[in-house]
Amino acid sequence: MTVQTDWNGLAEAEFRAILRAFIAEKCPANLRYYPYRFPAATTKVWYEALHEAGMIAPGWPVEYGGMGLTPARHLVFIEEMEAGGTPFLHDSGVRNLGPALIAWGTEAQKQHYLPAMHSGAHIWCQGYSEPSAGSDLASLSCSGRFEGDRLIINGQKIWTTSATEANHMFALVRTDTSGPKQEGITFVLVDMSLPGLTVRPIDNLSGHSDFCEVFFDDVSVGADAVVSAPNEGWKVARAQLGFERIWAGSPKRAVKTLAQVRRLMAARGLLEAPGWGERLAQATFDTLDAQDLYARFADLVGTGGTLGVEVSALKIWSTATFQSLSEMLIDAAEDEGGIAGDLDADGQPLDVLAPYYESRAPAIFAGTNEIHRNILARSVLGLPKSG
Amino acid sequence: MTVQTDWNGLAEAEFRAILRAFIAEKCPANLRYYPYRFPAATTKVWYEALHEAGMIAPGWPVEYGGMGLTPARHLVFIEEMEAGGTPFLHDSGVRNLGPALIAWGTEAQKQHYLPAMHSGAHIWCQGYSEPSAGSDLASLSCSGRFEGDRLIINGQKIWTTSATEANHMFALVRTDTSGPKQEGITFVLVDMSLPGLTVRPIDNLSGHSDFCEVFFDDVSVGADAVVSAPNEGWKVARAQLGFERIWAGSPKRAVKTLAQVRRLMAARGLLEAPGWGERLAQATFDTLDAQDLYARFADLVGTGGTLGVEVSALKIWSTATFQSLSEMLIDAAEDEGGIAGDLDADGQPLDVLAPYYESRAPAIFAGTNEIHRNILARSVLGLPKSG
Amino acid sequence: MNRIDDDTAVMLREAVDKHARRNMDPGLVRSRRSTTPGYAPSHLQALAEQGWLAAFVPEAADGMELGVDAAAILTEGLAPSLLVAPLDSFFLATRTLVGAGAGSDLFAGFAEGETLPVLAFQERPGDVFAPQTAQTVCDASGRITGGKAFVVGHAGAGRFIVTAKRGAALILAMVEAGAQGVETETQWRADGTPIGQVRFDNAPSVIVADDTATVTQAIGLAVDEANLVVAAELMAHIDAMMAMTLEHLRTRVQFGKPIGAFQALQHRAVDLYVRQLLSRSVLDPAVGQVAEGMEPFERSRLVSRVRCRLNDTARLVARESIQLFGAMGITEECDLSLHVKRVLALTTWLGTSGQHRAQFAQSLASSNQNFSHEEIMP
Amino acid sequence: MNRIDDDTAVMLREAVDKHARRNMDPGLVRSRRSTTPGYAPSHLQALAEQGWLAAFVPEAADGMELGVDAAAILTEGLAPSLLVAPLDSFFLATRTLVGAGAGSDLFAGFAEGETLPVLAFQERPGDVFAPQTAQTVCDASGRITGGKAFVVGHAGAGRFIVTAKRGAALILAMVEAGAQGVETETQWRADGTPIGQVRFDNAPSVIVADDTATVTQAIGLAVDEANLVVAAELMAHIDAMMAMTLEHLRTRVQFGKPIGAFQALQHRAVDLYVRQLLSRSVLDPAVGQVAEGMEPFERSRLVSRVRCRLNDTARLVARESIQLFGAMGITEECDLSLHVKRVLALTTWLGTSGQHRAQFAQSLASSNQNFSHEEIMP
Repeated sequence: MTVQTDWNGLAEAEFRAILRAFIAEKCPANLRYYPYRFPAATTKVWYEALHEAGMIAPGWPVEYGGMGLTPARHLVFIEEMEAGGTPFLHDSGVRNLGPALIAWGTEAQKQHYLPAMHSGAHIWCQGYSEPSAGSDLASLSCSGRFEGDRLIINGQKIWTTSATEANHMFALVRTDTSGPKQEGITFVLVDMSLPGLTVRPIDNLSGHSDFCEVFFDDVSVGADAVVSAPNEGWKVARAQLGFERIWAGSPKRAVKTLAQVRRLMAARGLLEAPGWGERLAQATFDTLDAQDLYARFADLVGTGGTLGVEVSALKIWSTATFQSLSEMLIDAAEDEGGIAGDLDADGQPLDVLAPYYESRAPAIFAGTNEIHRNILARSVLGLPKSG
Repeated sequence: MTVQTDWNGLAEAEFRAILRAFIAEKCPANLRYYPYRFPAATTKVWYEALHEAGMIAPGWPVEYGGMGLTPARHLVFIEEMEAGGTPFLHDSGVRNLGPALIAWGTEAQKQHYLPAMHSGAHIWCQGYSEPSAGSDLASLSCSGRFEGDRLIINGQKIWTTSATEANHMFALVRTDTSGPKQEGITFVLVDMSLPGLTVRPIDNLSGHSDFCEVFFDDVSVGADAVVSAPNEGWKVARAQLGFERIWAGSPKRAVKTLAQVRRLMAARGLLEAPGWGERLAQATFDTLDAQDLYARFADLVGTGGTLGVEVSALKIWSTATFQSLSEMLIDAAEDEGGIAGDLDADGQPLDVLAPYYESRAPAIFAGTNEIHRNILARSVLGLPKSG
Repeated sequence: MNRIDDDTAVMLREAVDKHARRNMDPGLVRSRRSTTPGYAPSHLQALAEQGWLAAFVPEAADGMELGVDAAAILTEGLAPSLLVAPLDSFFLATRTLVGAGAGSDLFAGFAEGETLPVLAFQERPGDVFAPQTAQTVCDASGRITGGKAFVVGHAGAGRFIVTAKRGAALILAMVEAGAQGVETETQWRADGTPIGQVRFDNAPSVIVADDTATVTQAIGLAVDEANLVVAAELMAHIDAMMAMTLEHLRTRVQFGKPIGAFQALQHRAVDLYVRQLLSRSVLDPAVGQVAEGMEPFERSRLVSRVRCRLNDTARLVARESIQLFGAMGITEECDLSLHVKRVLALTTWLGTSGQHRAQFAQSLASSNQNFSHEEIMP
Repeated sequence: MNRIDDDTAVMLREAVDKHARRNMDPGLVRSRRSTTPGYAPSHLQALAEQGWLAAFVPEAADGMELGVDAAAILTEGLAPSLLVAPLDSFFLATRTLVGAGAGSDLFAGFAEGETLPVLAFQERPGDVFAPQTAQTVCDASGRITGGKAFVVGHAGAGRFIVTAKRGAALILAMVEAGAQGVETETQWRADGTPIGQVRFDNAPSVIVADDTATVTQAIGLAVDEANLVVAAELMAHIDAMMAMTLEHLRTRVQFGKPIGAFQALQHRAVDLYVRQLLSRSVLDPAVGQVAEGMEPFERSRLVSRVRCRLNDTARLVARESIQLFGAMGITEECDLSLHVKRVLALTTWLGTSGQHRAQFAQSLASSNQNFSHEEIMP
């Protein structure tokens, strides 16, 4: 690791310039500008470059090897990574678990886990949802039973993103059924190589296996794998969301799909075809407006404001825009819109169905858009509780 | 009155031909093809022509001066009246009250009221809604108190269409508060010239006064003005809806507005303007499809099928189409879209804002579209009761 | 063409529903993805045995010479089990031949499922509305050279029915799929069924019709009818997705109650239902009218209206069903995916909504004379 | 033009809010419908006394020479009380004069509200985007003959700022409203405010600018800025309608509970809120950017995007608010109607969404060269 830089102390322009130069030098061109997540092995070179430069954990405090960025600086970091088209990583550990561990973990947990997720040795997945606990997460039933200094886990998780790539899981398990459902939930760290743990990939519409079912059959972990205290897991999971929520509303994928639409329309001579110009104009408005909305929340964070539940509006708009652009791409392909795989768009390959498939999950995961509407109705609009 | 014709016995083509000839002869050209309701005095000449020809009450049995049409024939009658652009009449008595009286009224009530509504001497309005009982009609509170052979009415009705034109009202009043809210409601006939009854017109968005508030201050009617029995009014009101529901979903007004849109677009050279052609095509689809949907229900009635609650779908679609066409008309007027009164469209006057105003009430009256969605969700889609 | 009466329609509907239910096998549908010819050979045999191929062969060739009304019933019945192919290709080609007045000898082997006829008439995106040909020519000795695209059914084709230019004339020719100089290339549609390009290099042919008017008229009618058959298939997928989604809403419990008890989801389901009912109300009479016979200009306008409504409803229901299903809706193993992918494949075949709408818009602009109050269709 | 700093903005916002609240009078608004000049004369006086007219007059004429950022704040503050007119007309005209480099003497009486300047530049529908003139000419002696349309503020105008052709040049001239040869005709907008046509018959004028480039640039900037001011007013009406509708949802009881407890209505209200927040997020930075100064091509594109979003949100919120209010929503006496009608009037002034979208589409088509992954705005 190089000498620690005072990233927040740099002028913003200089900070951006450093990031751009770094991306240009270290991020392989063949990994850039893809809307999909590659396997961990493919992106390992970039993950390790970030790790070695001390840039894999922009939001962590410096003492744990993070960049210690202020929220505003963190957003600049994200902007530059997105502008440079750097690939999605299997960095759920760094992004989601790390801050929770730093806040709630024991010193021993921090010592053991943080360096390994920083280096990429540990790849983490998140075990929250269950077959009967989707939108209603708090009703989860995957059970944890304490026996001496062991916690024995039985049950099932589902929709676990990248479980086949991960070797560790942070999970919520039910350790007490006697009280209200938000209580009695424990946040636990699981080594996925333990006996009794089975992963079954689930094919999604595009034929990929982004998410999995994970089965626990008497999986035994030490009680020292519990974060915070037993039955206190709901608190940890909620706090973990915090800053990350703005991610779910990033217009990044809408922006990429709009670029594909424009490219295809140009290739097919549709830019001046009747009706298409206005449709492209509206799609461009919807996307640029999403960026303005994103910037509004980013500014809010940047100026030290708190990111309230209003950010759900961003998630709803960005995911809906991504979806409608994905259908516009199919429409712009006209007779070829129903054909799978890469089409030719003026010499460049273009898979017009992929964004349709890819744009479904964002409106469902991280809270369905319907759940986010409930939140906005109650918490922002002050409407009465519905029956 | 002329010799009674066996209208159902005529061949359909002949029936249509008779109606067309009659309209051509008797319905003044200056009353035809208007989407708005004229004052009763204005349309009196046409009302009386229908009365004299025995054609004012197409659905009534022949013995009461009706045409005794089968449901299928009745729809043909409506089709021809609409195609001929005959004006909306103040015929709520004939359309809504008449069938209820024939079913539930005493012989004395029939003798007294039916001829007067047939001739147009009695003009009826419907007193159902109240300030606190709109969508939730059964919660109405306008009270009726029996005192000997009198019924004393106190309270208020609202959204009473054409109350300023009417001289009689059929109303629902609360005569018992002890049981479930659908019980304890009485259906009563009120002479509006009685002391204690006051009408206050309510201006609507277009500056017209289509509907009113009606106040009752110790208005005393005879107990013989009750239809069916005291506290049995809900049954009478519900049954009264029956066949008339298809009216609310008539695409007639959407069709007229589409014609205005086309006329304006042609006058403004928009038929081949970028984006406009496709928009007109879609608007035409939406309207023609509404006609197909209407025809489906009409056929259902015509072939002896029962008109189920599915007809709510027709109401939702037709009213939504009317509304979106009304905004398209404003848009097609471009810089002139915000100007009130008649514009010039290739030499013909056109009020581009009127349909916007006129298209609001149909989505709200006769059950808001939201109430119709509730009905469809429960009764047609079989979804569970919402909390 | 012969219309079917109401009793026959009821019987046919029952027969095809029964057949489709008995042969429903989602696992088989999935396993056949990205394989040719896109259906089980035994399925073509079954269609023949049921008499559903002979149904469209001319009476002179011992068939029943039925048309779009029968085809719509068969398609709608087969679609819930994903068993339409290759009946759609067969119908399009056979109707073209019938319309072009092809001799009865040209239908040999059709009714028995021995020879699958496949129409190859498109050459580039968007030309479905103009049955012309720019790239394919026929020489004096009847040899065809050129290429066709968007050919559905190509992989199982016994004979290609091909449009070509001979001098200034648009002709229709029949080329054996196995003849010298015929090559095909396969792409996969969203549902894993094949769609092909066909190239002809001096391929021998039999001329079916040699005057432009006949060919244009025959293809125009057959494509319009096939569009209604696609619409009928879309109707079946709409119905299937709606049934699955409503069942999910009734049974999936979250927050202690079926999610179908949440009013916001109820109203969204109702808005889908309104479109479903609208689609049905548009489709059925259109099939009847076209089966009765219509003037070509009005027929094409009607067909475009139907295709737009069915395309748009199918895509809307697909999109909303996925969302209402939640995470399960984006899995391959949920049978909803079978219908969603079929919808993605179908809504771009024989004209997208955008193309049909543009066609209709042109007709509105060109036929705009004067407007009366009564008039909405010029 | 001078930008205002954050502290000034806060103070200005507070002052105008206070003024608007104090002068709110829906009854007066209704009673003034279909009367000229469309606002109370005392209101113009009040605007002058507050210094909100002098704000836009050049420093050389003892004003503050503020621009669109200040105008947006004032407009948004006055709009909830329906008190914007005639500040909108005043701003459009004054900014045109400033942009054209008009001498300070031409601003006499403006700051005091004694003379209301009104820009008259449109001649036919749709020409808001092309500050040309086809019908209005200026002769060698400065006399103007021709006609203008869609002139907002005409009925109270002291001076018309008029575009005209002199030879091949587009010039800007100032004509006294009371001068010989000036006639106006009034129509009423949806909200009962006047909009006018102005005809000039050999009317004497003072030439403000006489070269095409200066006039085009000045009008282009002033119209873009005025479009943002209209957008700011629309934002205020969106906020007002949302507040009223949410209050109605919270308090109107049916079926034993506030109707806002019905989830289907909640989700519809949320969808309105999303658009409301989106509109705000688009408007505010755009005002800042334009106030900073932008290259005209990009500025016009940005303005079109803002207008489309604000227009469309305002119309959506109007439509949905009426429906959510139920029968009360279609009454004139419900104050919602004041905002709905103002929205109907505003959304067609200085460009409809359709016109702005078409403008933007043209710019997309014309600037389409090559695309990279990063790029979305060519």
